[in-house]
Amino acid sequence: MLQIRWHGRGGQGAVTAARIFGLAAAVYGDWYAQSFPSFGTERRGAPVTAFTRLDDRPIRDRSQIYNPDYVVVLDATLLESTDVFAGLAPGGTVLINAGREKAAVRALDRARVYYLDATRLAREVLGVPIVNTAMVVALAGATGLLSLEAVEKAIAAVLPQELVAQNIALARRAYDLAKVLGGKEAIASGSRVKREALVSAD
Amino acid sequence: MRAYLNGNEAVAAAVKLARTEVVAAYPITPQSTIVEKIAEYIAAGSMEADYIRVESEHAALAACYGAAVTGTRVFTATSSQGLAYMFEMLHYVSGCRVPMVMAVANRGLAAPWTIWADHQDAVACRDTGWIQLYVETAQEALDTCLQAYKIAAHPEVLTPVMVCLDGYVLSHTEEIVDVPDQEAVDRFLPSYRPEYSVDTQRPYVFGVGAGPDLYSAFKYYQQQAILKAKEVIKEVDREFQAHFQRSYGGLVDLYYCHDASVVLVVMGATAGTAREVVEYLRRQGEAVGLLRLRSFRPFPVEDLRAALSRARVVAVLDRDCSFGYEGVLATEVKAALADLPAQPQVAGFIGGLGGRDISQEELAGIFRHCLEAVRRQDRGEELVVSGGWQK
Amino acid sequence: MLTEGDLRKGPNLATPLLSTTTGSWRLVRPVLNPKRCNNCLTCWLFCPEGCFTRGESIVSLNLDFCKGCGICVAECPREALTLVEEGSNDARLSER
Amino acid sequence: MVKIKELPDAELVQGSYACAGCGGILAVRLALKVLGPETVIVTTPSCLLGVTTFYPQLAFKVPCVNVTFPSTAAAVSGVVAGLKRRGKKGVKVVGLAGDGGTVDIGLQALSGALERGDNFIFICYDNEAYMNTGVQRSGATPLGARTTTTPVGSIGRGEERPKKDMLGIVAAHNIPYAATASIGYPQDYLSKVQKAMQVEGPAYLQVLSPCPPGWGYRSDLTVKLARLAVQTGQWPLAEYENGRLTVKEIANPRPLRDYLAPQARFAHLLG
Repeated sequence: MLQIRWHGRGGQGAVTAARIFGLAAAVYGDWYAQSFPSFGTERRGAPVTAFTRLDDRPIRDRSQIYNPDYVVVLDATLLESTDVFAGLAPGGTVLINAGREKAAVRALDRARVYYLDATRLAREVLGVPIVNTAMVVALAGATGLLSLEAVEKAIAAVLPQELVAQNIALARRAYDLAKVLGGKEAIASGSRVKREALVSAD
Repeated sequence: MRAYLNGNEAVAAAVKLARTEVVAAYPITPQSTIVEKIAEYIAAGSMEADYIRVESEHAALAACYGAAVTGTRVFTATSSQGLAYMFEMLHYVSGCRVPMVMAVANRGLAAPWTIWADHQDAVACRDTGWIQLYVETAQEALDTCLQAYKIAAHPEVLTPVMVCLDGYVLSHTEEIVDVPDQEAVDRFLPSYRPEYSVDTQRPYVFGVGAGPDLYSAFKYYQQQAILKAKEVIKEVDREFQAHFQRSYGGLVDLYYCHDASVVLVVMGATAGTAREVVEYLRRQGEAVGLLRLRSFRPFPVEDLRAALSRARVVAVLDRDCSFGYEGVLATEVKAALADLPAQPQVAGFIGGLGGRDISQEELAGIFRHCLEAVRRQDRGEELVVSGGWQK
Repeated sequence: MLTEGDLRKGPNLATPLLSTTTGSWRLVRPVLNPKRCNNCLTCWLFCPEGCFTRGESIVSLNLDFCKGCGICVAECPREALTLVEEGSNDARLSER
Repeated sequence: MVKIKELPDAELVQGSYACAGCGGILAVRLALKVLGPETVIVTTPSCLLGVTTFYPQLAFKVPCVNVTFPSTAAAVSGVVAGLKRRGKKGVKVVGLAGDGGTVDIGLQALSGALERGDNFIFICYDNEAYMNTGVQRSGATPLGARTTTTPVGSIGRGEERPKKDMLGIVAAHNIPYAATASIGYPQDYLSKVQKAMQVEGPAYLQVLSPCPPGWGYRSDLTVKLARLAVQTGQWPLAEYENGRLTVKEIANPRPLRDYLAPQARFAHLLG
């Protein structure tokens, strides 16, 4: 099972990102998926988390995600207030919406940290700094977990009609950048699902 | 159609597919997105129904009752405080034998104020005469709503049904759901027309007053009807399987129970997490099993006795508490097993209150605790097992 | 008496259904003097139980549901109605 | 305007267990003469429910839907929607409740239904206290009236607050029609029922319905007191229509004593 945690602020679309990723994987890809927000009321501006699980068999686990394999940060300012690395699984990957490497990011032995300036990209393509679709695609592209086509279909299914074309244009730009990001390190190569202990400790 | 829906969206899809005619509901977290979705369907013209925008849950159920006695298929949804607010109407609806379906996105009751999942809301309505079915997945939420309409309107049942889904854990979690075709649903669930309804040509009084003898007689037959629902729930589940190739076991859903020395009993979505734990422990050679109680009312006492008679310890995980005693389900399971020749020990655990996460580790801990008691007995000690509270 | 079939369907019953008439509650009864009645219908209108029937020239009175409240007597503008005690000679006379 | 002579013979409620001289059952009987057989009653635990729909004495000849005390108007909305879905046109849905079931516990549901604009008539038969439970005060109990919860004693002087302005409350919902009436003035009352039937949307009627045991008077005085309440200025006959409130003027009001004196509930005021 692969577990993804999305960090954003209320109104930035982290919950929608989790859903688009799950939908792309489950309906337009060949995964089983599950996605859910951090349970509770979402207040604009407040830190928000959302989650996506992927597996190659039906997902039955309903417990919270404590040890994500991937963390996506939609807003780099969160790094100052939130421990976005909390519980990150060994060998995990972090994708941050930022233009340059943040000094604030503490060194992580076994994690890969990628940066993509999705805000600039979104401003260029959408005219507004809404980055959730770009970050969905960036994760898909950097990891190779999902095809661009699957994400495009999910975007078309989830977003309001009038936003679809622009967001697909944004997705294509982000995907190309992300493939470079992932490079040879792309995680999708080899076995894509870890089958380790289901219960890690007593 | 393969769709990616959360539990609430799955319920809304079922309500539409059932060709529900009248919906009356009041918003409450985490139910609201069910009725928002239904309102969207109606606004878009894809569902033909009247949506009554009531000013409270009490009114929601009263309006549903009024619509139901005219012979229409009705639906409402609520949660927590809203369900508590409906309490007196719950009795009216079941007492008048009005078939209807209500989705309950289970949530704890204040105080302290909470919006998160537990079963206190619905369990506290145990004795209102409603059938209560608890689901494990979004798919089951959809399928159970369709089944519920059929169960409720069965001429020998005529009893309203609550379809209970864990708040957030199911209501707000998206997953793959197969949404059946309208034609297939129409074949399974024909339109609803009762034997009599509000009709000026054939006037009826709905909910007459009754003196002590007659009251007692009506209540006796109400009890017979909900007991009859035990058969009907199974029958409808089988019929559903014939139409849609999916089944949920009727009243109880058994997982590795047949040779288990320790069986965990749960309701709702926790069962999914528990399956992972059972599978893991089985791989380690432990004889553990899971019994998911799907129907809380009617209470499947015969099925429980059959499934649990060979267990040595039955762990019951309640997401509720009968304050001053113990978890409600624990009491009921004990009572159900009370006079079995080899009576298993029942250990009651209370957890998952107010949205407290029930992790695999915690469930594994419960199993190990009970397995240890079994091992002590194998070493010649008396079988004693204690329960616990996830504080 | 209700059948098992009725009971099984819940407390929803065809109406009207009257087990008794309420005339038996009456301690006093109204007596109509046909000579004084001009068919103004005041009694017909105000009788809570609907005991009066309109006729060509005068009303008629059916006591099946009459509880003897006396409203008709109090309201009759021509004093065409009087109250008599049930069981009294006057009451017996009015039965002829 | 309703013509009394043209009212139908048929009695649509008969054989009830109402007290002798009950103003409430008279109000309902008269209203049904205008409403006719294509009517559905929605009512709630009250005197009316107790005396008309208690097995084995079912007195209505029209369908009757009983519901919980706070819910009359909410159930009305459900019946309206259900009949619409069933394609049953021309059936009048009438909510019937006493003053407690209207101005107190039923107010929230009524407000909701008025605000939704559902097509129905709500008739409050106002006997100015909770009579079914033994004459406890309600929000409609008039100033000074003795009830079992506003008793008269060395300190208590009966009800301490004036009657709730229910007509003002319903009119504030901007509904097409609302009125007060008295069973003492049947021509006026029934014409208002007719108007209520004719408007599109919600209509509200509050009809004064004296109660012999609750008010403490001889049963034959029911209609007289219903008239005296108007004649002494205690019960204004008002109408809210097209956004305007009109009140029938009483040219030569009678002394208040004439209304109060026959009623035990006011005996302490007259000394």
